[in-house]
Amino acid sequence: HMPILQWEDKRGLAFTKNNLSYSSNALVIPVSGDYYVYAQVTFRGPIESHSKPVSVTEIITKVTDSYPEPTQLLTGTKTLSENWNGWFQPIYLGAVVSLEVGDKLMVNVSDIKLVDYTKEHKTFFGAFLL
Amino acid sequence: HMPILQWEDKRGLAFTKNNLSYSSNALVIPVSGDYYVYAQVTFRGPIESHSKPVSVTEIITKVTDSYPEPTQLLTGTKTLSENWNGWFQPIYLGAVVSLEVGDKLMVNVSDIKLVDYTKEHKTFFGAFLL
Amino acid sequence: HMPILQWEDKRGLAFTKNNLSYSSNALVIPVSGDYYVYAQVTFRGPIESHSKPVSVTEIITKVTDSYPEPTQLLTGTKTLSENWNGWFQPIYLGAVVSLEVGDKLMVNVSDIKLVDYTKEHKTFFGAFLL
Amino acid sequence: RHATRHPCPAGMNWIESTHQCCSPCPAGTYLHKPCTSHNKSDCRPCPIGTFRSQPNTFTKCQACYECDRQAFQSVLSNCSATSNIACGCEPGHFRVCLDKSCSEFSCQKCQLCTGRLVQRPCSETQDTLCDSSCKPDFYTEGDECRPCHMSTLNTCSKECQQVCGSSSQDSGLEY
Repeated sequence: HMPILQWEDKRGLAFTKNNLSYSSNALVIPVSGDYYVYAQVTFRGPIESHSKPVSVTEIITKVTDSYPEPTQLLTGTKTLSENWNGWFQPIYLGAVVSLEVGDKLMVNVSDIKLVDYTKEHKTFFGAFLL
Repeated sequence: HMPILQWEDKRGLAFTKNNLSYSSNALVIPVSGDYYVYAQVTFRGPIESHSKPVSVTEIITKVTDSYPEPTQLLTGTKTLSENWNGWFQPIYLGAVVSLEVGDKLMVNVSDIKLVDYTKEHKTFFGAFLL
Repeated sequence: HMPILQWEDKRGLAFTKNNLSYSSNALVIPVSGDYYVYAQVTFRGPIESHSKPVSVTEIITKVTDSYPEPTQLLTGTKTLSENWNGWFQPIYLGAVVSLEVGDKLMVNVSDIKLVDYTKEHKTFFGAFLL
Repeated sequence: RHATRHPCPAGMNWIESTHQCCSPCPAGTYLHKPCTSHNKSDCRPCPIGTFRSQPNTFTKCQACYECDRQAFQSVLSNCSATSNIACGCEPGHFRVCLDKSCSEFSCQKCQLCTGRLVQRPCSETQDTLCDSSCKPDFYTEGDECRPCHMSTLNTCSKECQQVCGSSSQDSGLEY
């Protein structure tokens, strides 16, 4: 699988409430229902020791205890045609998905070293019950 | 008008509920109110026998029985500067719009042949009542 | 700071309700709570007498009467590799943020001359209470 | 009008949750518990990794930015309770601003003036400026400057001979 992003869930703009908790890189669903799930990842480059990436991908996945395979819920994939002295590429995803209590939501990316983690308002992840 | 996308409304991640139904390529609004409407279309190319597209466009439109012209609600249009040995370009749109019972929501695209319909988590469409 | 966009709040698809008002370029929060805030700006060029922009940026910021500095809530920044005979670049942002009564939400952009303001369905801004 | 909705005396902020006017917490702290009619606000220091640069009545501090070490940024000053982190470029790199305010920038390697004199050294904000003409004992080849001693009899173009002339034969022999 693609690497999983880790998130800050308390400091700054980040918060969790209504029992929607964050643990081991995942949002844990407290009650079954339809949720609007969203995430933005800002990718950037170049970084040293890194060949030119052809594309960047962000996937919101669901893991359920009762099923061994993660389910891909939302995917954004973009090829890069940027020149190479410095590029930025945000990918935003959001949609309504039906989730069960205990389901875990995570964000996978094609290459963790290309993720811009420097500012909380450029890369973010969340969900709310409808 | 631009071609209208067709959607899967039952299998996999797709679902409709609370009387928000899908028929003849459109979501049909069951009760008047403000809805958050969203859609992502992943475009990809090149495809044979296809000239190089200069841009791709996605439009969420509303059709009302009482008005002959569709109304463009949300538009995402992007020029392509990709090199041509394979490109991907997702466009996400989402916003709150006021809708009347019976209104129909559809997604139009600049070129249906460029739409990546292969995976449900790459191209999706939905709405929920606030 | 970056220039602030002005918005139409009454005509066409635009509307405000439930005391969420618009005044002097900002949405004013009527009641404390968690809001899903979103905005899309479509940038376009080239425009004469304008050097080639390296990138375009959209930031949703929060201003509070009692604090001298704005808080950046959401940022989308994209480098441009487009050729120069005409380009379009939409940036969509959306997330849940905790807001207090009286907070003001605004949209800043890297360069106002590059914003496509010609169609209401290409550049839009909104928020709703969860 | 919203602004005058809650007339607090100057220097005090309206707290919606308790409908009180409270004096703001000093920079570097946040409002843990608002004041009441009989006791003062309970201000707490900003946790590590957060800051508040101004007096405030926020219930949280702002998260510090981080410097983009993988993209050759360096820390100019660490985040403190009262100020955000400041980032620059590692030695041998200069800033390429993404916008006029340069709030976003990438760090690019300074160019080396091989075979040319440095007109202006690389700095935090500007690339090295190399002399347009080659240094002595260097001849132009395309847009590069090549050292004379590297040239041999048959590779020494007209330009090379002009610059390197007899010296190229002697240095050729030495090697």
